[in-house]
Amino acid sequence: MDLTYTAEEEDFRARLREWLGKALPALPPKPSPDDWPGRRRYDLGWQRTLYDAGYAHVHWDADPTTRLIFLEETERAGAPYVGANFVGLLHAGPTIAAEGTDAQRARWLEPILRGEEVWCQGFSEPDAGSDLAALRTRAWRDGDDYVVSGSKIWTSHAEVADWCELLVRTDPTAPRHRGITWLAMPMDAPGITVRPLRTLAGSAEFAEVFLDEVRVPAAHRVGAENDGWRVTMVTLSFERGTAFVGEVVACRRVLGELAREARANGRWDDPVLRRRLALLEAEFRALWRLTQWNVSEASAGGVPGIGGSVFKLRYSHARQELYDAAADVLGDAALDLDRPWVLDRLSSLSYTIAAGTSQIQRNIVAERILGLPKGR
Amino acid sequence: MDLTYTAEEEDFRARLREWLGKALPALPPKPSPDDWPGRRRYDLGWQRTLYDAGYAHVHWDADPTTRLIFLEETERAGAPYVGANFVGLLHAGPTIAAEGTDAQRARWLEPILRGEEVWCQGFSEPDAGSDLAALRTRAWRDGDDYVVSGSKIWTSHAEVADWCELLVRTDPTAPRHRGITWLAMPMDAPGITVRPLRTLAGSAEFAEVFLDEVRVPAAHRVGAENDGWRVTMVTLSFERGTAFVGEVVACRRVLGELAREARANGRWDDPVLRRRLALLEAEFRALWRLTQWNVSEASAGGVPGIGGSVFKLRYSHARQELYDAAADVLGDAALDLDRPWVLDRLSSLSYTIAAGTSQIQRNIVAERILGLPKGR
Amino acid sequence: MRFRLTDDQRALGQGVRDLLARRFDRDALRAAVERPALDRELWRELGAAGFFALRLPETEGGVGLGLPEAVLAFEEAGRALLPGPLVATHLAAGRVPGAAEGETVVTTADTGGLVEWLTEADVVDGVDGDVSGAVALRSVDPLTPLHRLPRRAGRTAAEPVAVLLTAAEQLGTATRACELAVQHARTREQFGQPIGAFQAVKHLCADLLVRVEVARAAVYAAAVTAGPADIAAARLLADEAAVRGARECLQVYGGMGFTWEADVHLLLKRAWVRTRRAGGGTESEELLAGELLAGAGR
Amino acid sequence: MRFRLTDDQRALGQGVRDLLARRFDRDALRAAVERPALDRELWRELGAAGFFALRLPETEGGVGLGLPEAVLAFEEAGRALLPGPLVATHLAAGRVPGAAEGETVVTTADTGGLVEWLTEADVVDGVDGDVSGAVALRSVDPLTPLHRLPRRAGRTAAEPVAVLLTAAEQLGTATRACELAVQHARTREQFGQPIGAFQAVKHLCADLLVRVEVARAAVYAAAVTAGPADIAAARLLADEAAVRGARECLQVYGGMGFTWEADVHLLLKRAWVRTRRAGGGTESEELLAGELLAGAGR
Repeated sequence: MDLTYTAEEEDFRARLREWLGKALPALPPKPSPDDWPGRRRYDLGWQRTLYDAGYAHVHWDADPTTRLIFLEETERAGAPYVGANFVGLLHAGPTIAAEGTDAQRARWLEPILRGEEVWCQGFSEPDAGSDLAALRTRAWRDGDDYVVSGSKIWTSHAEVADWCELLVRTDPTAPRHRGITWLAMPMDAPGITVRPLRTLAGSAEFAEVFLDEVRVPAAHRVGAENDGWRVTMVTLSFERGTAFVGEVVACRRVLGELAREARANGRWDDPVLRRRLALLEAEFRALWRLTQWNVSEASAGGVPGIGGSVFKLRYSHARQELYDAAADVLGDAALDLDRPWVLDRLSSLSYTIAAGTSQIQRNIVAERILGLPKGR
Repeated sequence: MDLTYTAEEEDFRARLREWLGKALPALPPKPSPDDWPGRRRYDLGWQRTLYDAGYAHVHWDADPTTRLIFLEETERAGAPYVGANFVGLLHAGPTIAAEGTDAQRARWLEPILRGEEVWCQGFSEPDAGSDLAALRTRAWRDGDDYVVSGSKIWTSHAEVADWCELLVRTDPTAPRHRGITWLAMPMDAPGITVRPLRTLAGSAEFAEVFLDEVRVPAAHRVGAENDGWRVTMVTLSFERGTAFVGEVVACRRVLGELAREARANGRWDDPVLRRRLALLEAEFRALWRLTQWNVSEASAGGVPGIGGSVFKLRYSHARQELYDAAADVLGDAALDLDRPWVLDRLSSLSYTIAAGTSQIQRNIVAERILGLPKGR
Repeated sequence: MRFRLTDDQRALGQGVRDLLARRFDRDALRAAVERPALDRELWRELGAAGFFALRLPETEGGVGLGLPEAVLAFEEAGRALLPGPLVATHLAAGRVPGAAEGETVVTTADTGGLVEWLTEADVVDGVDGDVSGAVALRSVDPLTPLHRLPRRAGRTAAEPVAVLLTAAEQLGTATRACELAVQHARTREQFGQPIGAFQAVKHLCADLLVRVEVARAAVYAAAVTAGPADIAAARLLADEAAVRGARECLQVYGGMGFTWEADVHLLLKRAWVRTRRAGGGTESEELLAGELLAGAGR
Repeated sequence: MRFRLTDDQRALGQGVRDLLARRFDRDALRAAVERPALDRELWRELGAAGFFALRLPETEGGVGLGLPEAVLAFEEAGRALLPGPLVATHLAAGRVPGAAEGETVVTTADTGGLVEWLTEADVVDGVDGDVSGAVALRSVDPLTPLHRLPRRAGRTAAEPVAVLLTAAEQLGTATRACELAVQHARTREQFGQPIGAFQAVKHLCADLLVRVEVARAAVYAAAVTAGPADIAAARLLADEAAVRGARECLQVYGGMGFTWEADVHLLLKRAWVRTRRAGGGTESEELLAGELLAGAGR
């Protein structure tokens, strides 16, 4: 067991840090949260900057440890988040890389890396959330096209995306997981309506996407027809333990800020609050170590594990605890949306739900790691 | 809503208190926990004392509020527990009263009330715990007798019982709940072996009972053959919210003692511990009020509710919290079995398991009160 | 001892529920979210129905009922998420002209700190009515405008009736959270069955109910005894039932619960606001600790 | 960064596991419960295997390994519920003659308080070896005899290595609790299927594993860094994983878990005993709080 980084890794870190020190001050001002075109421009601009500096590939080709360092350092330096590049870099891109044809890779990968095209994700549907395989958006073949009708939900950046990685049902008679196909849908195709979806935090980070006989060329299908479930899962399982690196680094910073705030406003003297923060410190130290553990295992094995469910179960809960503690530090100010941490507290509520509820994650841990039988 | 007692109820309480003041000092010394014959004598003696004073019927005929007062006052006064009379007074007796023939009632009820006969319960089996209907102890008819073979577990007072209320399977081909019969088995019948069952608290409060072709006269069957499940459930649902009256009174006393001990040893100055005890105070105040609520509802409606599951879920958890807090008050002494509360802490571990695990109770609450569908 | 609702009490609770169902149903709630202002007409209707004058003696033009009835009314208000400084106005009835009738809207500022509905209120109780220095917050609850006032003088103990009525509102909100969760669990299907058929969801709902019923017993009992320790206990349990209830309702709702359109967040945000009122958390805990120690000699 | 077991470390852990499976299997454990005495022969065997001398330099006759290897060995001891003052003897190796070899059994009395295995030990560390005034308790853990010593002088901070090795033992016990729960859930049938097919049981087991794995990451990392804050975090998480793990294992076991014959209670009782060792609870919490505040300026 070794927690020191190799000379090579430390070198990567040092060069990255130095580069960030120069690159970040040159960034344009951050757009406001509801300025979607501005956000697209900003996020793509940052991706282009990374590309030019040779860091664009880090999510795809780099060793997990290198990726960990990249995510840790960019978060520490306050660099922009992956933002509008999320789906392209972290899901659609890797899927195309793994399952696409040469022509598809040539068409789609480079624009993602260069920060030229934005992807969004059309997986969830109103009636297919935890049970994703229940999706009902239909597609049927018509000449060289698929014709798609249905609706998708929880789609980020739909307003400004160029492409949507879309799961559709092409064989309604097949078993649930069998009749699904993966398509790359151009977002400017006729028949697409995007409606912003307001969350309980008051913002419209997500959208609903309604599809009314949208034509998608069959050449945009990745993988075989009706093989979309496997195509998608290949990429989901690509996760190498780095999904939450930046967030854990950020949570540890927030915890320090909470301690300072509590000392400033006198609440630090309450042992109940102080020890609660101490337990969170223990928690996030451990979550950081668990991240390093999962990354090291992934580096060594090359085979992605499902330890991600263990991590997500604990982390999503810990994040909610963190912001509940923040509310106690703030006192009355916890009701003021203009104070730091208050909106984060609202956002934290989604963590035990999104990307697989805690209930689903516990099923996964119990059945796939512990080998307990599936319920009847 | 009224929390004051009627003049009649207050009168009952005053007379009971006065009587307890005289009766308790006349009690013989308490036998040691492993002196079973002594415990039998002591418990039956107390029951006889109650009988002579006119209090024996209180569990059967009294209004639930009167029963509440009886249980509250006897606990406060430190009167003996129901002990060896438990099954006779609180389960087998009411079952016979409700479902027995005139002859059966005449034979069995009076000796229970007079403290002359001890009953034990033969329901659970090693493979039929939460799933009681899975019981496999077999009985087949042979002339005027049933012949019974199998084994029972978690039987209290088996060593000194005269009778066992026994559930046996008389029709192995019927649906699970249909082929069960209720028998009164004399504990001196040949073929019965009683083996003490040691608990994690180190004591042998329970026993296993092995039955090897034990003959039970068919005249000892209560209710029809194969109707034993219904016969049993009639009595289980008799519970009128008074099952834990004495225990809640006792828990509130313990909480006060914990506060005093904590002040004496200095731990009261730790706000973490102090507020934890305060939350338990809130908890047990509420549990006492919930008891009064359930009893009042039962008094008014006559129809037993299933609010007992709500109460048990919360109470069993609260009791464990109480004794965990006791351990924190005790500090190092929490590891000393000779200190008060330490054995109680061990015993409290059974509360979320015995008489229906918390998991089963949550099913009951969700399905029968909230109307949620049964799982497939 | 008859610790259960009398027919009259049941009728009173139902009456308030019916009034609110008629005048502040889900559509009205959602309209209020988009345009948060006090409905003065509804306020007068509540006044006419005796909501504010409930505990005023009949000789003073009140309804002449007691704390238990007030608690039942405020529980319904909490269940409906009725907005406005209801507790303060109720407490001002008979003291501030027009409060009993719902003509005058009264909010309270205690000795400073958070003030609900400051701009909309006609009268501010506490801080000698001096609200200079009040700063508007961007309130987390769209249905509770908030200001912050500098604290004055030594803070006095919370008014027990206000603490109890807040607990009653929390109880109502917790009840609503349980109802919503159960309703969703019954109807929402995933994996080919209602999600309420899965033990994980089923048990969340059961725990919701248990917290509600324990809090209910504590709140109703405190209404009968009016004892400060009973009130403190009621408040702690009701705060928890409301906040955790709304949180777990959100978990049952899944993604839909995270949307603005679902009502779940309104329950949670209001419950959060109420936990900050005087008498919550540490204050009630220390009161109970003192009571526990004092009574331990019994 | 290669934060994973090396082949050597894996082999070392497996070696200790094999030794204990051979010399202290379940039968031996249950025999020890009925007749609690130190198995001196096993103790010497552990000494011969390097259990106590693991961290002593080779120049001093030790194995010359580090804290990570010691943690792995103590984790196995905790998993097997191996009795005896293992931590104290390990810490005394090289300082107290015979400790490294398993010939001398050393227990620790710090500055007073609880002392494990006082009567059986050959040497008592701390309190200048003065054990007058020691009073035997009736120990809750049948496998850990306890005495209580009057406290001396000002209490010093806990020795970090002792705190960490205790955490390692707790981790092992938590692991065993998880293994037992899963095994029982797989084989015990009720309602016509293994109880592990029910979500309620399944989710208990999942939570058990999560607590184990989080504690494991913390304990192993603390072994690598040897930092006091890392050790405090590891101890808090391992204590919780062991105590709650044993509790929830008992819940999965149901009635059988409440029997003396099942091993569950032995896990819980040992976990309880270890939580009382120096460095647990408040002590580690306050250490971390201080560290958090000090580092907050970073």
